[in-house]
Amino acid sequence: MWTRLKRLYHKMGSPKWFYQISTLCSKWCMAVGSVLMLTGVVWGLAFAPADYLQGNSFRIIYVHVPASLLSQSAYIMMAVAGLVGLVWKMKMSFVVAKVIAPIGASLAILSLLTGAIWGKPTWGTWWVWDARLTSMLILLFLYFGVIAIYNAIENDEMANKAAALLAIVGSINIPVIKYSVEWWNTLHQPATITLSKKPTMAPEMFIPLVLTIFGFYCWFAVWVFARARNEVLLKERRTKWVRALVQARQHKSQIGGDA
Amino acid sequence: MSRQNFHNLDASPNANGQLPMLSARGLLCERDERVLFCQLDFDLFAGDIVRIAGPNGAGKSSLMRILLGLSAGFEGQLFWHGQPMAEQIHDFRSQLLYLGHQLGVKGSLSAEENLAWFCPNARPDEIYAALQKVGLKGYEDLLTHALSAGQQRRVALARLFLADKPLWILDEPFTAIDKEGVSELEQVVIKHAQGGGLVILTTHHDLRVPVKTLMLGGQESEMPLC
Amino acid sequence: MFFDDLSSFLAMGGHGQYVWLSYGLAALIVAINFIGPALTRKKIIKDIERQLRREQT
Amino acid sequence: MLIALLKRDLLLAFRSRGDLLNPLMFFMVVASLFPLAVSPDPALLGSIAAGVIWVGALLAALLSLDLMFKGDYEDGSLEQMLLMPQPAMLMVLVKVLVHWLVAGLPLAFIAPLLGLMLGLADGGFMPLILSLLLATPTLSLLGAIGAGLTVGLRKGGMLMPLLILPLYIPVLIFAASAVQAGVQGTSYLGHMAFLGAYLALTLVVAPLAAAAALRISLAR
Repeated sequence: MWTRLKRLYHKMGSPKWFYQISTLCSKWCMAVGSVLMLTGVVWGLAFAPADYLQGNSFRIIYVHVPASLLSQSAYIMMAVAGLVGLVWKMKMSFVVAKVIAPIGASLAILSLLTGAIWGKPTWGTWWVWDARLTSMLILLFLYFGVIAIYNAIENDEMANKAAALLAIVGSINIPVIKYSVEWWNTLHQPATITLSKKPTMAPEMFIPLVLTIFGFYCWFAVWVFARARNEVLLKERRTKWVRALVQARQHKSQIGGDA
Repeated sequence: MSRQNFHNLDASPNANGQLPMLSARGLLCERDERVLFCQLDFDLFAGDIVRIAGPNGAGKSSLMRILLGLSAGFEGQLFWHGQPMAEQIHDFRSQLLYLGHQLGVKGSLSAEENLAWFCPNARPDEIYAALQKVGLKGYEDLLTHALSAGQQRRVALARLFLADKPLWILDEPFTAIDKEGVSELEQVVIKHAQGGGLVILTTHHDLRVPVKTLMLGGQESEMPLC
Repeated sequence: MFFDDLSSFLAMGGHGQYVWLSYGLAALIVAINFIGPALTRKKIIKDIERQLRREQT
Repeated sequence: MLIALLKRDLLLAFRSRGDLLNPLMFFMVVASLFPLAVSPDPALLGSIAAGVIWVGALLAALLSLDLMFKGDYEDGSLEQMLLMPQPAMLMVLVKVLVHWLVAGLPLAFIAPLLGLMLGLADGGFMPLILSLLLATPTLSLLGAIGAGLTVGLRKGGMLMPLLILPLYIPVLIFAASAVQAGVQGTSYLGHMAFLGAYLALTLVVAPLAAAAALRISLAR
């Protein structure tokens, strides 16, 4: 049992194995995610009933909520990947942490933008210092910090470790930040105009949301795999297997050109 | 994979029947995707004076930082008194005196104050005696940025007389020291080794001291006794 | 289908601009995340190919 | 050993008294920019005084963080400290203590003066001083992580606010609203309890993280 685990661990640390397995995984994630997204979005946009308070603008929920959820859990994933890298010295783990940062930041931006757009018809203004928007903004700042540290440190190994440490410290702080922002918001909000949904969403509104959330997660995996594979190729560009891979591609494309 | 598997050290004792103080097995160091050295094995015994030599860029300071435990980018194992270094790190550090390329001497403190924090257990009269030995008598109360480069280095060198640590790791200790000072320092190093200490150093000076050389930068590393 | 016809679907009961703007932005960011790595990958492979050719000659 | 380090750092701080005044002067200048930028109207100033003073304190503390490890890094003493048998986190704690004594604590003493200048209501002074006393150590502790991560970097000064300011937000929220609560005459005990709890959390996490950060920064 222990030796098998150990072998799996070594395999997971091997870039070649990661490259091969991630190619396969990402195909599956792409297929499943696309089906989920397509059904979820079409259902949410065209078939779900309008909200009795917000009308049709509530349909933004099907992109806003998945983006928010995902960008938050992506930060935790980044911190966990960094922790694994720091403690068990697993190089692939650092690669995963590194590629999550820009994706998570892009999702946080999407969440902020869609939140602002949703706010316009709901609150009558583009931006309010609502607890959720504010803590998402701070999360975006946390992502900026991690990205900045990758950019600032030239030595790869040092940058990976420093960013992992920062991500871990940040993720410890996330609950504190969230709590304080929520508390601050309830203190300062003069009139409570929150986006409180009805306690129970109608299933025909709720199911497409679940579909898009899972769809986003699948696509997120595809993005992580794609970027991580790029990192692997770049890092291993002098090894035999990468060269063989590139040559095989070259060969295939030449044959394809002849035919 | 840079995961360390801890083996037990299989080293043979030297002629005096001692076990090695500091050993390395299969050290590999990479910098910017260039292998500086690999499969580096050595056993260093109490009483040795070891000079790490090699051309520029051969990894002399990298090796030193690895030995000190300040560098993480290496593979292989280090052993302190036959035990894996990771388990002995406290013992190793409490027996280590390191003089770096940068001295750690604060310009806005006097020579005496600088030494007082390096060696907190030393009494003031011991500090004065050590400063006298490195030829800084009368400079004890002067702020060190008023001293010359050589004198500042002597302040750092005074630590050799104060702390009773068996392992000395000295990075270019003779820089900016005059001829007389160099030969005095050589005597100090010899005396320390004879007293059962281990000295590891890098230098561009030709030492008039019996040293072992740890050659880096060749295809294989060799350790002839000069 | 919740909507009666295409025009009411596009209008979204007056909230069309907000909904479609949100979905447009989402599509944009999704597209960036898909296309960005693909372009990088192409560039990396081209670089490796060039390196290989340089070594062959 | 740690006491020797503490003595040395305090002596060093005392020898460069000029540097000590910089954060304080910065604090005063920033706070006096607000009446010029917003309005000299005492009622308006009084209502934003708590926030202005706390933002100023945050920035002043941030400004001085860069120096926490920089000097020791440049002359090699930091290497020596990491090679000592004592755990590096204790060394970090000493450094944080010194930073707080020379850069955080003075802010608490000068803040009432700024409160007067900005027309802070009488009830706000006590919570202002208390919150500064209780929360500036947190600023130094969290800052040590950022200072440790950026110590070897040339562009470190610009990077640090980006890394550390988001972590300062809970402090800012609770400290500023404690002052606000004092102005309104309500109890600010809960705010202080939160600040104390956050201090306890950072006291556990930050020295560990900062020591790890220093090891990363020095492993070139």
